[in-house]
Amino acid sequence: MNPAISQAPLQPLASEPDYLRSAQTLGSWLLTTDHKRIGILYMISITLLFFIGGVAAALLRLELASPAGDLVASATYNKLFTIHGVIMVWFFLIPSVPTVLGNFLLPLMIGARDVAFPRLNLASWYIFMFGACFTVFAIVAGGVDTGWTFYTPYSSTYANGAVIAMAAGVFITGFASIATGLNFIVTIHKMRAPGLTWFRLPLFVWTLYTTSLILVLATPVLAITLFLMALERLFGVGIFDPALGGDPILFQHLFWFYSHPAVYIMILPGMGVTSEIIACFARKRIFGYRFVAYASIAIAVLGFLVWGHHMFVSGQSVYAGAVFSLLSFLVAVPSAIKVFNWTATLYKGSITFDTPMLYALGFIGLFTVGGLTGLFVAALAVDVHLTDTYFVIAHFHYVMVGGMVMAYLGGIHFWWPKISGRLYPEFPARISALTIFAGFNLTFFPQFVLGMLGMPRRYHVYPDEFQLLNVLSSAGASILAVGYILPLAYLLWSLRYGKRAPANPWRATGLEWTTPSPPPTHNFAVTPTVNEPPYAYETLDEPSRDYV
Amino acid sequence: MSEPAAEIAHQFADAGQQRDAATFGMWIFLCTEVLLFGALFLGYTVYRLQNPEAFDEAAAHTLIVAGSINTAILLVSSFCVAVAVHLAEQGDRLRVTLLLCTAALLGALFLAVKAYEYNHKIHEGFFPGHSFHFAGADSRGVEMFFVLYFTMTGLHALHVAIGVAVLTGYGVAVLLAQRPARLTTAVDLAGLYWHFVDIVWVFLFPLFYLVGRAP
Amino acid sequence: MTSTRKNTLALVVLMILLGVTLEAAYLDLGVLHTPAAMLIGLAKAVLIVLIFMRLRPSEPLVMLAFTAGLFWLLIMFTLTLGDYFTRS
Amino acid sequence: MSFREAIELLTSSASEIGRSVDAIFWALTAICGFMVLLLGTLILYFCVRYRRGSQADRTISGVSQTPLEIAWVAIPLLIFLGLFVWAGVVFFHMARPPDNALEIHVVGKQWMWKIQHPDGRREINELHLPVGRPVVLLMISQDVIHSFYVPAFRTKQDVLPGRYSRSWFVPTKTGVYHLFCAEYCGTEHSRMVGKVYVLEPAEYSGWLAREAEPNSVVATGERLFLSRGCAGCHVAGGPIRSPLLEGIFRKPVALANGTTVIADEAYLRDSILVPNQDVVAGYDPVMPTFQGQLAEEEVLQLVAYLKSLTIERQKSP
Ligand code: HEA
Ligand code: HEA
Ligand code: HEC
Ligand code: CUA
Ligand SMILES: [Cu+2]
Repeated sequence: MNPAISQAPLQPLASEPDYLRSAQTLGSWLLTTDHKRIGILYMISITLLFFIGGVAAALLRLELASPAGDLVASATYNKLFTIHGVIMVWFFLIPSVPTVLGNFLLPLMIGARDVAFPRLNLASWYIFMFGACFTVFAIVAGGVDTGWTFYTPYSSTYANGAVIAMAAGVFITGFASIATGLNFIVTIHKMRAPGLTWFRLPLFVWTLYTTSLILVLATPVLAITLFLMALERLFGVGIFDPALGGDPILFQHLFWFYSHPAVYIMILPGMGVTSEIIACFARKRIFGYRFVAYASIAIAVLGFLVWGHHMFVSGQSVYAGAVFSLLSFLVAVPSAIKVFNWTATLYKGSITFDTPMLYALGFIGLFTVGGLTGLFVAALAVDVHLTDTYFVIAHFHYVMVGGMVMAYLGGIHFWWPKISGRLYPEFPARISALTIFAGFNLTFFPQFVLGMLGMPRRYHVYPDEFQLLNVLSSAGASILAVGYILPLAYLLWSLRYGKRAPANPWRATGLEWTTPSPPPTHNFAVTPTVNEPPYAYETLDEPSRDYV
Repeated sequence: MSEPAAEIAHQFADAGQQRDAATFGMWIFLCTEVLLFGALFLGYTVYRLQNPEAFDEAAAHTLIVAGSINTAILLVSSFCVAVAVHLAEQGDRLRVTLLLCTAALLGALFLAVKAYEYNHKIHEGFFPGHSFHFAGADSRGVEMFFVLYFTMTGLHALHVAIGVAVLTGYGVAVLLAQRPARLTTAVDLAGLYWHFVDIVWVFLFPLFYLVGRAP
Repeated sequence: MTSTRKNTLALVVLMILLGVTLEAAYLDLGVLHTPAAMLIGLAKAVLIVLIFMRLRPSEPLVMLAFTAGLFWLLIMFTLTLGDYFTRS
Repeated sequence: MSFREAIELLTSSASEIGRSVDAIFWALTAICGFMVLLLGTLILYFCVRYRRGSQADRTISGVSQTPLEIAWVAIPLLIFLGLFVWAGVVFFHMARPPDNALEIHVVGKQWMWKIQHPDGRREINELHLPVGRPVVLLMISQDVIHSFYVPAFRTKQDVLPGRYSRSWFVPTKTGVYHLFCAEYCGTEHSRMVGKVYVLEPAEYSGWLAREAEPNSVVATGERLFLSRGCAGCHVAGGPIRSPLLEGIFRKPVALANGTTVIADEAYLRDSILVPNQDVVAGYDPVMPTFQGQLAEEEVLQLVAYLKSLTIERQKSP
């Protein structure tokens, strides 16, 4: 390998063993404060949870293959989409990139030996698992049928099942989110290596920073809202209770004050991953680096001003609706900036199509479609027709599954050599990336049409004329399932049989690549100093320095 | 473990960075607490705007003497902690312990007064739910007031209870620690938390006790 | 001024403010009642933050965390109450 | 469903407002479709032309960044603002029912729609309407939140407990359409569906006459007003001094707390169910609450009756 290919010189091969081998006991994993091991703990947990959410999705799609509601009972169907939504949002997608890749990479990327509060970091994983246990308990103890939105008065008075346990699970997990966000903010402010100024940070770090802002500022509101809902259910009275003049719309305000910003928790880190991958595989500095960085901040801040767009027909004031609609259009602008800048980065690049790049390109395409359909539902009069239909389902699966899950998988592949010290097999990886892309579109594109035709969401039985499109969607889902199981299989395989990875297999810039693969426990033997802008691919690839 | 270096965790370069990081982290945590309580204050605002008379009427039934005493208790307790933090920086461990424990004791007193108040309210039938009864005109709005009263002061009391435990813990730890200097930052952070709890009460007090007192 | 004296002074002022707000509660201020009470509460909070909590404007990061909390609270209040005030 | 029927469904609505909504929808589709094509083409083109090893010229010359960035902030922004205004105008139109609309009462409950026409005729999970006439639905829920959704009309409105909401439209095509509950409301949410029949005006009258109710909504309200004892107080010179209710609808009412409110449906409803929340200036808060004693349909009937009271009626008998 070329020793001179990165901003900082390669770290000396430390006498210290790498983080995977430094200690092997179970205790050394369960009590670790090493950010890399905590990242791995999170990775294992959320993968398991993803498959729980995925099985629920598979059952949903199986049921919807026929209009009659013959596979499961209505009550079961309702529990399935609640489980699916709750698990996928809070126990998979929100933690996905931040807690796995973020935990693993953030200190490495900024030249730090760990995050600012390693014990808090471990605590956050335990809190997360504790919350997950509550949620799984709620599922086993009869499930919950409120939908992931927990709207009152249904959830507080009428719903079936272990609503309080489920809410407690989400509530508890919220504190894991807060801990992670707090840790990242302090780490990014206080622990950057000498010379690593804000505008030398990789864009992934920028997105982790803005994501953390949202985690810290929004999550407490979700916590208190669910707490109030649970109290109301427990005592039979509460602040949302219409019998006392309580307003169910106040619940919606508070819920979406969190949950809209939360959807940006579920996209910003994916945007960061995409920026890293695009730059590396186009061998170019990200076009308009500063604009892309500022766009992340704009999304995080503006994202707090638009929550009412989920409530256009809820009985909210029409004037408030208009303000929220306007702001929703405004928050789309920074996303547009990002998409255009990624595209411009490709211009005059030197592009290769390794698996991470396939995922990144997939991300751009699918996020764009998802984002643009966000405009349909942000437009007041159009949302009146489309809200609570499959159009919305398709919109958010495009951004969340087509966007964030793609980015997560892209990131996992990109940094797999660093994480595991092994190379994954390229051919099956490309096949599965393409499978996921194809399966995804087949699953969710028909849902746009269904929505336009007026098929409401959360429907267990539906009129016959919607069947054709639903069958297509279900067929797509089975392809998608295969696409998701493949990476699980070959990544596990590579742990044992994969080729050993060099320190920097992609010849990428960034401090994480100056450490050996896998990195030693304390990351850097000598604290690196940075004196270059990020993504210095052009200088890196200059022929004079390219003596491979 | 060499002497001064032992105070610094491996991920930090120096003690200053470590302390700044901890303080910054604590303020971020307080910021989350602002939003946690903020949502409740928002609820209060919305319902008070909808039921102004009922809230006036209901608030006249809270125990203003108890509320005022409790305000004074928390303020004094906050003062003790502020002085303790200052003395901790100078290494006066005996007095730090004394002040922290006094503050904790005052916190416990606050909780005792609160418990008395709750008991009183429950006996008067103000606890929302089946047992609630209120003879006056708009009992619906009054009940909503007491839903907010119990939730908000209850959540606050929970914070006080946690604070009492933390202050007691550090009070004892400072006295017993091998190197009390290690605890300076921790005491500082505990202090920040305690002052925050005080501030929340400073706003709860007028909203629940002082409303509707004027003739 | 030594720190302990500053703290003592703050406590005295806080107690006076407590007295003032109690007194004001029984005055006939009409609609100004709650604003007055909240203003006094704000004064108390500012004292606690500046003196007990030693928030110094010279520490930009701490100021950032502090103002962010308040600013986001403001967002929550403005947009939600905006809905309530404009419902027909 | 055949392909042609599908296209038909996609492109044609059965209400006046539906046409405007569809216009925005297809404009959005065109704009967004164009953007997807543009970006897709660019990305594909760059990927092919600048693949590693291709001979393409890679010297960067004169691409200045800032004007580009400004352009791709400004252009989308302008398009977005245009879309916002367009959709907003239509939305505000949806929010303002005309005065001459046919008022139909809808009560949602787990899991059915109970509907009553002004002349008293009731139906469940079906809604018969005359074509070409504005219709306004005055809706309330007995339990959780529901949502009244007629895809063909492109209208949807949540139906809340404890609060009236309104939805209006002008059916433009006769036919049978889906009625869905669009807000998740529990186990049988997906079976809280029905049919909307849009009939020629004559057919509609015929349908109304077929099972004529003895009493119109207003007449039922009047009977309730008498039988529930309202009339005992709300008469000139009654035993308890109470405000006269003739001509009250949409008039400002001065309240005891010094504020003034407009007596809309919500106010009338609250006056019956929580009379002590807004006490009329100059009266004692002695009106008993009727919470729990009147079904939502009955409250609606009473409200309709109160709305029908004009000053003239007060004088005539
Ligand atoms: C990752 C998650 C994510 C992301 C990123 C977004 C992004 C956006 N969302 Fe989405 N949304 C959800 C997740 C997400 N959403 C979820 C989960 C729900 C449903 C929750 C539920 O009810 O269960 C939802 C629902 C939802 C609604 C409510 C729908 C309803 O229930 O009626 C609305 C309404 O405004 C909306 C709008 C938007 C907008 C405007 C954006 C914007 O940020 C998008 C911006 C991006 C682009 C616009 C694309 C790139 C831009 C260009 C290429 C520019 C060029 C274009 C032109 C010039 C036209 N979303
Ligand atoms: C946050 C992330 C996220 C992710 C990743 C997904 C992933 C998927 N979702 Fe999800 N979805 C939501 C978030 C998400 N969803 C939310 C928030 C809701 C709203 C809930 C609510 O209304 O409250 C929702 C609702 C929702 C609905 C609407 C239900 C309804 O309204 O009635 C549907 C229907 O098709 C659906 C489908 C799918 C599918 C097919 C996938 C696929 O991508 C999943 C693919 C994965 C697998 C299939 C698992 C792997 C394979 C196996 C375990 C093997 C077995 C599988 C087979 C044999 C097929 N989702
Ligand atoms: C015991 C006497 C009494 C009975 C019975 C009674 N009311 Fe009233 N009503 C009053 C009084 C007194 C007021 C004015 C004080 C107030 O607003 O509470 C009032 C106010 C009202 C108002 C608001 C009037 C305004 O000018 O704003 C309405 C509407 C109303 N009543 C309707 C009804 C209806 C409908 C019923 C029967 C279901 C009913 N009332 C039964 C005494 C009564
Ligand atoms: Cu009623 Cu869904
Ligand atoms: Cu949103």
